[in-house]
Amino acid sequence: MGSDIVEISINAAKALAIFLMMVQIVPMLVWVERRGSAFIQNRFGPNRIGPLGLMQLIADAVKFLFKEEFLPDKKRRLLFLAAPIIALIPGAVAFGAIPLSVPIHVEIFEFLGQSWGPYRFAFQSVELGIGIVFVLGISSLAAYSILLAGWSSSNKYSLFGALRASAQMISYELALGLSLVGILLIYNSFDFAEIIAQQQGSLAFQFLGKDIVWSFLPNWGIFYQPLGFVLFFVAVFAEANRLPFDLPEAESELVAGYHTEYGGFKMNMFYIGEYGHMLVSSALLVTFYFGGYNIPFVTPDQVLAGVESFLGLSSTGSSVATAFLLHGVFLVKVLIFLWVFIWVRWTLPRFRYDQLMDLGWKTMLPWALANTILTAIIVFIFRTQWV
Amino acid sequence: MNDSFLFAVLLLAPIFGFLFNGLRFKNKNYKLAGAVASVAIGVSFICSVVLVIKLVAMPEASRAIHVHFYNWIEVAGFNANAAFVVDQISAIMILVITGVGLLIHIFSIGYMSHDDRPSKYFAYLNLFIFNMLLLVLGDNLLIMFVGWEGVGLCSYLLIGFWFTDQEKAAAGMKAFIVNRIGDAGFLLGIFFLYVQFSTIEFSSLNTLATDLAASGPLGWSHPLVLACICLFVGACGKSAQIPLYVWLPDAMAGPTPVSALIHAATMVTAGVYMIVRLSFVYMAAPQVMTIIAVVGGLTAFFAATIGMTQWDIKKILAYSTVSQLGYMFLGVGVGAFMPAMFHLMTHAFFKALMFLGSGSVIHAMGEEQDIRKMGALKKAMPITSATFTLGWLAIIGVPGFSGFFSKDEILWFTYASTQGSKWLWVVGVLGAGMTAFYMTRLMCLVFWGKSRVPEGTHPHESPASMTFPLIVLGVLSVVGGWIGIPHVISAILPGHPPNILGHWLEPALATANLITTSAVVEWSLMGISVSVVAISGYFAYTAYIVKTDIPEKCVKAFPRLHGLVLNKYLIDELYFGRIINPLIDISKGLWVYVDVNFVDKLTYIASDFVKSIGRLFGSLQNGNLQQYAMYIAIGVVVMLSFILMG
Amino acid sequence: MLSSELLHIGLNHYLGLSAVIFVIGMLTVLLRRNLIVMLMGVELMLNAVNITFVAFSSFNQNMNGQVMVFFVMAIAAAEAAVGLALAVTIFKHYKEIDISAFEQLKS
Amino acid sequence: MEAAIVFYGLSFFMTVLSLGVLFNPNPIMSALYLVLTMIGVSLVFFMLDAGFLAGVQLIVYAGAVLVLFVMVIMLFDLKREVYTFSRGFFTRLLKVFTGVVFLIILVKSFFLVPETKELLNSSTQMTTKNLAGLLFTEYIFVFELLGLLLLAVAIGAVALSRIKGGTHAE
Repeated sequence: MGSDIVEISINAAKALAIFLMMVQIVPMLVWVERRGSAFIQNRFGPNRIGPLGLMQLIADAVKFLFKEEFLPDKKRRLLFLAAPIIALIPGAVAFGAIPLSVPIHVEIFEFLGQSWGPYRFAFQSVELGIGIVFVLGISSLAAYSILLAGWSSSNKYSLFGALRASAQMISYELALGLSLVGILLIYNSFDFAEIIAQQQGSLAFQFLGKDIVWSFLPNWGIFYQPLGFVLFFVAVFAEANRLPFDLPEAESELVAGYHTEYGGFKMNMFYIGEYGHMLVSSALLVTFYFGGYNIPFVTPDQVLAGVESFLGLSSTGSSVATAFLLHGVFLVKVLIFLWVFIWVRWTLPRFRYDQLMDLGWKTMLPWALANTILTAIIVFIFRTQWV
Repeated sequence: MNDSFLFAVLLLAPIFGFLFNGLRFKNKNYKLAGAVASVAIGVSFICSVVLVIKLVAMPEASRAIHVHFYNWIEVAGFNANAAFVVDQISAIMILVITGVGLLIHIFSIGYMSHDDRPSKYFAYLNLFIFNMLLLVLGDNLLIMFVGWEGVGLCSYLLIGFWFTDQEKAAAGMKAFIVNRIGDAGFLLGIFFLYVQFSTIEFSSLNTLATDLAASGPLGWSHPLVLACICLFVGACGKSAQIPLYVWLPDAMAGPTPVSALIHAATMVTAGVYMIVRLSFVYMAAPQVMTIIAVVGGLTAFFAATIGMTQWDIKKILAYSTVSQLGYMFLGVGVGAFMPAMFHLMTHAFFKALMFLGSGSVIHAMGEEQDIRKMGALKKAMPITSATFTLGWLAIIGVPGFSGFFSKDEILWFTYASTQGSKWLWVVGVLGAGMTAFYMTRLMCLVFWGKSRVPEGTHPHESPASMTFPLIVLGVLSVVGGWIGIPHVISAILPGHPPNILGHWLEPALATANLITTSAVVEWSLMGISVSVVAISGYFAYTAYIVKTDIPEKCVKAFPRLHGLVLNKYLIDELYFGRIINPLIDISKGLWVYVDVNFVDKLTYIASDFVKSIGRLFGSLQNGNLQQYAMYIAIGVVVMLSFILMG
Repeated sequence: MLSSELLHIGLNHYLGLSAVIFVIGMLTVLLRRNLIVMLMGVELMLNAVNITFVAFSSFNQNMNGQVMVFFVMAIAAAEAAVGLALAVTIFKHYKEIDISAFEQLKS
Repeated sequence: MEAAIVFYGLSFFMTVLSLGVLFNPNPIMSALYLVLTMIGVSLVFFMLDAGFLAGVQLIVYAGAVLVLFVMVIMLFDLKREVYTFSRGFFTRLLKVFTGVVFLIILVKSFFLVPETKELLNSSTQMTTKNLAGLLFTEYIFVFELLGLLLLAVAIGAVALSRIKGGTHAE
């Protein structure tokens, strides 16, 4: 966590802030979803309370908090109550492991008669060398909240929803993991920061020992892994149980799936979990395929130099300014993807369950394998010193 | 070419043919089966020829090609290698086996054209050739024994080839069982030899035996003498000598080419070959050689007498074979190893020729074997008749034909060797006379005289695939003898042709001491035997062509003697009455009284005991998985504590 | 007495933890009647062994132990798949998942 | 000091959780305890500087294998068991006794292990790259064999669960 009181307290505050960021993005997303769907379906959506209906969120929150609690029989109560809380955990923990911007470097400074520093604060809750494996591992735990919710509800629709959800998540986790292998092969690392660092500047790669630079394209992962991107994108939808893969809560068949029996704030927590999942997915998409917090064609060092010369701040100040600037870039990219999630939801119809499984096992998995092998071959050819 | 490669091809080509035909044994395409089998043997034949050419190119004293493939058995000092050798003796054998075998394979293509299991037949035939090659090429007694058993097996399979016929199946079994007696002797002989010399390799056996013999005469109970007796019992079984000859006439139940190949040319001579192979060992046991000579002479004589009375063409030839084998044993018994090998070779030619000829006749007559229903086939089957005539001239020993040289050589040794005797010579000459009689009788009744062919049968000449081997064998029967001309004859011939065979075999064989006699004695002995042959041949011609009532008169004059001979001296009946049936009775008694009442009860007690213990421990095995897991855990705990305490 | 021996976490501490978990897993297999819970006991045992592997690997700076853990995981996954398939089959037949159902399979 | 606190806390929770697997009469609760134990094992791996294995442990065990367990249990809709433990007082006692003896022996045998070195935190040898290197060179044959095994298991599991019987009988 840190070596002295300042570092520890700042790190703790940082972790809390990132968790709150994830929680706070949910109401905004709910608003975007409702207004966005209305826009797509050519209606108004909630527009009465506050400007543009923004106050609707607060009204909803208040309503959720004051709703009557209803619980199933005693035997399953513990799990019934635990399920929504568990739903929050994977998204929150996983989001904490993703770097949201460049680390901040703080020079030595005097405070309360003591000398502090120098410090290096990463723009994320925890820094892990094996971040990708960690995120995949944590998000694979998401199935439990749905399973527990479905089972402890003592409701056959809920149980069906839960079973469907877990089968679906296990099936698509395979394609998800395999589609990432191509990225791992190309960037040679499990570390998010390193992957992002390799995506800065213009598209540059080695071909048979020669350096080739295409200055009209940013150096993003999608240009190296187009097929991997498509597969990952689809798998992420299935993992987040979003349309067109929202079979666990298909209202035409299962009332509301696993959260049929949930109401009030508990249901809201499921929403937070789902949107958290979307947030993590978008962040991963951006990190792997769209350069993370990098501004296209520009490296973070160039940004730092520009900020220093333009604003004339101290080194600590310019580091902070650069970090927040790049964080803004990251957020913009993530928000674009969040909008894509919502856009897709209100555009595509739902799959049938057998179609879902066929797609997962018979299409995604083989293509992900093919992508892996193809990437391995190409990487081998390009990296080998043939002469 | 590499020696081991040549050996491998020589041995494996027949195995390939066997596998090819054996794995598609239900196929009825006799042409393909026969072609593959013949080509396989042809390849072997070519290899044999190459090997013999290489052998000829080697210096005389060390003419032998040894090949060692791998160590076959290695147990506590006992060592048997998969090693093979070609020397002067086995060179002749492989040429005969593959050469005559090739001709007989070709003959079989025509002969088996109407059979419904030709693939099986050719597979067996190829397997036989392989085993026979093992037998003659083996560098030690154990390899030879493997081949020995293998040819026995093939012989059994082929005699009983038409096993749907009860009699033929029984004939196969008889051959197998009689051979078992001989094989037991052979195996005991190997054991004795190993006990004595601690080796089973031929070359070292021969040297060691010669050394042993030099130290003085050996008693009857010496292991070497016992070994020689036992091995001779084996040879008796395989080569159909008294008292184990009974299977060979019955073996004629098999297809005729099989009779020609196995029961005339190759397998039955294995006993002779074995004794020749171990000639130095036998020379160390002269008393056994005397036994062999007496047995051979008696066999030659008695088989010939039986041959005079038979009516079945193949039976006559079979007894003739037994008789001729008797001559070979007479030869080896008196130390005439070279002449025995010589006779073995010429006999292979002319007897194979005659069997194939008889096969051609039987084929033409529609599976008829009784010579009383033949006659005057000369017109219908000119080639068969002509070639058969050559075989006839060879076997009765007409001067100039192959049989004359070899048989005469044996008789001369019988007379002149220190181990021979004049009485044996007399028996031999009488046998030769009878041979002339029954062979001439056969010729008269089958090819000459008046036709007694029944209505409806139309004898015809056989196809080219059958006549071609006949012609080749006919030529060989005539000229085969000229490679072993005795020196007295060569002395008067222009250019003094050398005794090629004798010269060839000399370094590899032991030789008997001969009494020094003058050439006059030799000429006169030859003259006596030739005139005996001529007289009896003329008598037979008279009796069966000119005055056809003579045989009946003879039969009427000695009815009991004729009956006895016609029934083969009642030997089979004797065996059944005195040996086989008592054995069966004793076995039945043992079964009913001893086995059921005593042995079985004992085993029941043991099995009941085991059963009750099993029931006790079976209760532990109650199907409860967790208890099994507990046993495992307890076992692990016990073992770990032992390890930690210890 | 809080000796430095106890506070200094060494190899033996990890091995002790794995031993405890292993024995609990073993007792689960031995004592529970539910087939699926028995399978869970097996998983516990496998994981206890994995802990020893990784502990030895880390303390001896030898990577081979971790490779073994990798293999154990793969085999454990396979074992769970087959075990659960068997459990499903048994359940279909006997309508219960008690291990004693297997006793009826004996002849 | 911190390491000791973390280790002892983790060990305590893992022991309690695995005892929960053993004693809870409700299979679903057993399974959930097992999930938590697995997460604990993953943390132990993390403490032992085997981060990659920790992640794989999460993905494979917690994320896949135990989801299957929970799913199967839910599918069967197993109730709280009346008879949780196997029959026979004596047998039970013997089993527990065996377990305890086994534990004693195991712990005793650990002191046979020679004195261990310090856990080096930043070793150059213990990277994921080296793990992969070993896996694809020295152990490549075993690796391929495992692939075959998994294929066979996949086929076998499908075949087993397609057997008709019980509710699916015709």
